[in-house]
Amino acid sequence: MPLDEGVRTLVRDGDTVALEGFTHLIPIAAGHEIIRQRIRGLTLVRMTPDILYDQMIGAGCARRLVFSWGGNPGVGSLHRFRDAIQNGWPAPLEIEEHSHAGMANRYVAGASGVPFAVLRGYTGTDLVGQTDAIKPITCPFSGEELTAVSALTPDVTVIHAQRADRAGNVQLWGITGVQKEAVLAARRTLVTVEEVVDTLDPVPGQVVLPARVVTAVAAAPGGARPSYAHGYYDRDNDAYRQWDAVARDRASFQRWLDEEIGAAVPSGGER
Amino acid sequence: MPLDEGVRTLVRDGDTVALEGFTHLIPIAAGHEIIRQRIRGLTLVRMTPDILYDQMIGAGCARRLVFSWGGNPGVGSLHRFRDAIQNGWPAPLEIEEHSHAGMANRYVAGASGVPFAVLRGYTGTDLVGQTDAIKPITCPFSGEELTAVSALTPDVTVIHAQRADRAGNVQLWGITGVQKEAVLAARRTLVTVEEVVDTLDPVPGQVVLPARVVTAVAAAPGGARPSYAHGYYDRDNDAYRQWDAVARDRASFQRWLDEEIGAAVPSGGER
Amino acid sequence: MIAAAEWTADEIMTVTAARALGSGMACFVGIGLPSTAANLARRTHAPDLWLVYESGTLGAKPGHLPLSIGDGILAETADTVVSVPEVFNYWLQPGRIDVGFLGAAQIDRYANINTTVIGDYADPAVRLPGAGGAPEIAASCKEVVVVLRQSRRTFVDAVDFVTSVGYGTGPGDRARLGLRGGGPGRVITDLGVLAPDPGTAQLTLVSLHPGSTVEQVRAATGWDLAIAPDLAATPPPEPGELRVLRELTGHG
Amino acid sequence: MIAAAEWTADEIMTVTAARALGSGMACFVGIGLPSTAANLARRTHAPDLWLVYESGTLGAKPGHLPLSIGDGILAETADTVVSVPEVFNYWLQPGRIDVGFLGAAQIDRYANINTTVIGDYADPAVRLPGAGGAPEIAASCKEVVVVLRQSRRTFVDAVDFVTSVGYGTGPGDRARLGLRGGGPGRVITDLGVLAPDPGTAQLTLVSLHPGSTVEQVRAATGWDLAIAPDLAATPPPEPGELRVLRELTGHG
Repeated sequence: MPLDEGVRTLVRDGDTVALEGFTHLIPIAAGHEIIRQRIRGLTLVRMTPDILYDQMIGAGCARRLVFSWGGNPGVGSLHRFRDAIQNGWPAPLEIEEHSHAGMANRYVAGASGVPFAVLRGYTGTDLVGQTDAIKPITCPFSGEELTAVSALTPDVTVIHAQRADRAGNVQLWGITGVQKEAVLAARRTLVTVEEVVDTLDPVPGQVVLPARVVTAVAAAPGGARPSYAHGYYDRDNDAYRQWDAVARDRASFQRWLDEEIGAAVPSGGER
Repeated sequence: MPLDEGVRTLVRDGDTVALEGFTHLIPIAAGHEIIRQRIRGLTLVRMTPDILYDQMIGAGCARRLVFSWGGNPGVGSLHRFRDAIQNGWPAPLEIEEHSHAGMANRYVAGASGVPFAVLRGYTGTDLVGQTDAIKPITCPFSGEELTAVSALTPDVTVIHAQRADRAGNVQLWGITGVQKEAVLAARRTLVTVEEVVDTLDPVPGQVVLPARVVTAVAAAPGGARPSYAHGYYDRDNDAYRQWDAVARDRASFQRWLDEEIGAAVPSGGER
Repeated sequence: MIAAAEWTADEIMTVTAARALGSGMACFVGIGLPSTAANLARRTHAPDLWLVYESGTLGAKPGHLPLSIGDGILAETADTVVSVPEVFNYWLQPGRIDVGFLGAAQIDRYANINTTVIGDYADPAVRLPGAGGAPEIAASCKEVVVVLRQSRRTFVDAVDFVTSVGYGTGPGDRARLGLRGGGPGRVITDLGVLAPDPGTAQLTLVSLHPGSTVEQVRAATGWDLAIAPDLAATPPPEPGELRVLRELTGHG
Repeated sequence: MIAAAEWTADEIMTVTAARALGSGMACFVGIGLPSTAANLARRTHAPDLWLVYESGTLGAKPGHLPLSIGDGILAETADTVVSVPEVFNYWLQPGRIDVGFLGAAQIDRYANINTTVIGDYADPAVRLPGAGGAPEIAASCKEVVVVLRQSRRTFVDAVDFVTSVGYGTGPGDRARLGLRGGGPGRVITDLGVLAPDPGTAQLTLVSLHPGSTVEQVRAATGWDLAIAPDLAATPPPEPGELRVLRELTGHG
């Protein structure tokens, strides 16, 4: 289905939405469509809320953010993310934060249909006290104390992949991150792809997501830019560097929103 | 290194040894070498102790068996396994048994460096009461009761793979079963391969085990027969059917042991 | 219509089991009769049946019947192959599988299943293969179909060992045990089809195969078997079904 | 010998960090200076250094410095690429990584690290990126090397937020917390190298970079810094190291 229809059908105001892709295959086009459709009150989930979530937060889509590292990789800070947390602009943003290992295991638990996962981690850190999603757990065999994290089960997971076939089977390769788990953990899934093909020729390192765990596929060639799609196009590192200047300032961000996305800042944005 | 040296160096009397391979890539040649070297008192671990463990148990290598399904797939029973459990021949065999899901998760916990794994399973079954490796665990978030299984950490894991390179990186593909986890869970690992090559050309569906988790590689072409090596040779289904007759009877088994392996039954075998 | 003599006990069990599968369903397939039934269904009324084998082959489309759950033909024809931990944790456990097939050495009135030992666990009369994937198939599939020949040896008042839970000790037990799948919906034998009574959760005869009688079924059951008031007659195997089945099993 | 003016603060930090890496070690690499240091080591004295990036690229051999931990060059040159859950659960957590590099916005005398907020968590003066892989790198690597510029702003008496644990509140804390890695073995700054005192677990100045003075280091530290009795002089960067480093960073 077309991307706008996919977003309209699957993403609703107030949903918990995970857009995943670990540096590679970030579903940028889908995120921009969410901005364009002015979907509001979202709990945005993502290990690395990089420039995409900077944009979605700045555009006022998010009520809450669940994440583990909020920076512009290799460049610096996310200024819209900061402005939301430090100054509540364009709206207050609740946060729930984790480590990467914690987030990854929360998706694994969600994908596995169990309410929690166990890891060595978090002990002694101040992360523990900030959320109910992290608790100690005692090994029933050794008596050791470890850490439990609660399962993540997004209403919708959105990912970008290289290819899908007409039956809706999805194929991605290169750095595949946490996408398999994020898809399997979700109630509904939207996958944008570089292309829809007749046959998914096997590729080394591939992850294939069977059609039955994919709610909708939308063709979106270039849909991961300025991140990249292994085998299709490279990461546009300059665009990541340039984002820093755009996002530093509310006015230049609003100009970007208007000109590049066609979505002016929401009314009530300026407080 | 040569297979006999690999076994001699890595497998010791009394060790806990996992030979894994889920129907595919079963390390038969390595198992036969263990028989030939008359290694004794082993705790043999394997999800599916098929004809290989039937042979090793019948030959008197095992003191204990940890497993989840002890049959000859598609054929029927394992007669040496039965004879050991029902009649203590050639030696009494302690057993610890699980479900496949339980065993798989025990390897996952071992590979992950945590002392237990959590699953939905076992509740209401009589498996629970037979081993200390299964305990209830309460979700610290939802209060739900689930099942914990203790980690498996073999002294040695032995697998068979299609290829290794000269640096000791190992590549396997097709049905890859639980081999990755069984290797990562072990203290030492021995990998037999169809061939040692200069470069591991990537193959769809491959699992690559980096050299640093492989203690020793031994070339053993055909080392999975009568199971199979995807891309090299097919499963010899007739050999599985024929094993039934060989194993049914102690005398014909002992003849097989003498003629095929060159290891007559241990003294004290007949009681 | 083909007369009863024209098919074997295995054939009517297999055909009846195959009919339990609808196109588009995901089916967790064990080796033997379940695999035959699933492949029969895929070749007849359920071309889009999605076969999952515990070896991690998802969406396998074997051109011939595999001997083991890990034959090469399964990997070669699958939509994708995943590891064994994944097939259990990511596919079976979360309830993504519609139907799971199980065999049994013993079954009781609450459809609890024994595939572990006959006799005492510590000193068994007959040691059986054990659990394999069965406990979690029984726990997590939306529906479980059990297939086995019916006799007083197999349909017992109490199983010697509960390998896989059906309805435990009665209504409400599955929920109490945290088993999220629906449990055994049908038990298909060589004589008929049994299903749990919605009130008592006890296996009840709901369909009689051509040529079988209620007395025969009762005589082959180790408890006082209830008979459904609307007892049905199992539709006999169609010639087309038998033809495909025999091609599959090499008895064509 | 090259005079101090002939290298920058980042360069001496990078070169000193690179020297912490031996050939054959497995190194968990974050982006920025750690990645530069690891790639410098691999091109000079440690050709068999095994680089693991948290994107799941194991044994990456990038031909140029990646901007992010997930650049395509890492996947293309890796021995294998695994999922993000696997890199953390199967590789980092069980202690398979020898050295992990961490940066910091703040560090305290027990080498606890803050990368989360400056100020109050609920109402921060400066919101930083957060934890990422750092807490588990700090928990599980055999050794942790921390690299950051030294000032009273960064070397503080108490961090505003413990993102990653060094030695907690003192000796024995790591064991009590179940942290199985060795903890921060070195803190490399633009002025010198600090290491935990074996008795007190407090960071102690163990090496002074060419051109730095003890007074300068003390003035840049927010607690009463101890000085090792056998204070060493950091060997200056070799011309070869600087040449390779500048090629890597494009400042050749």
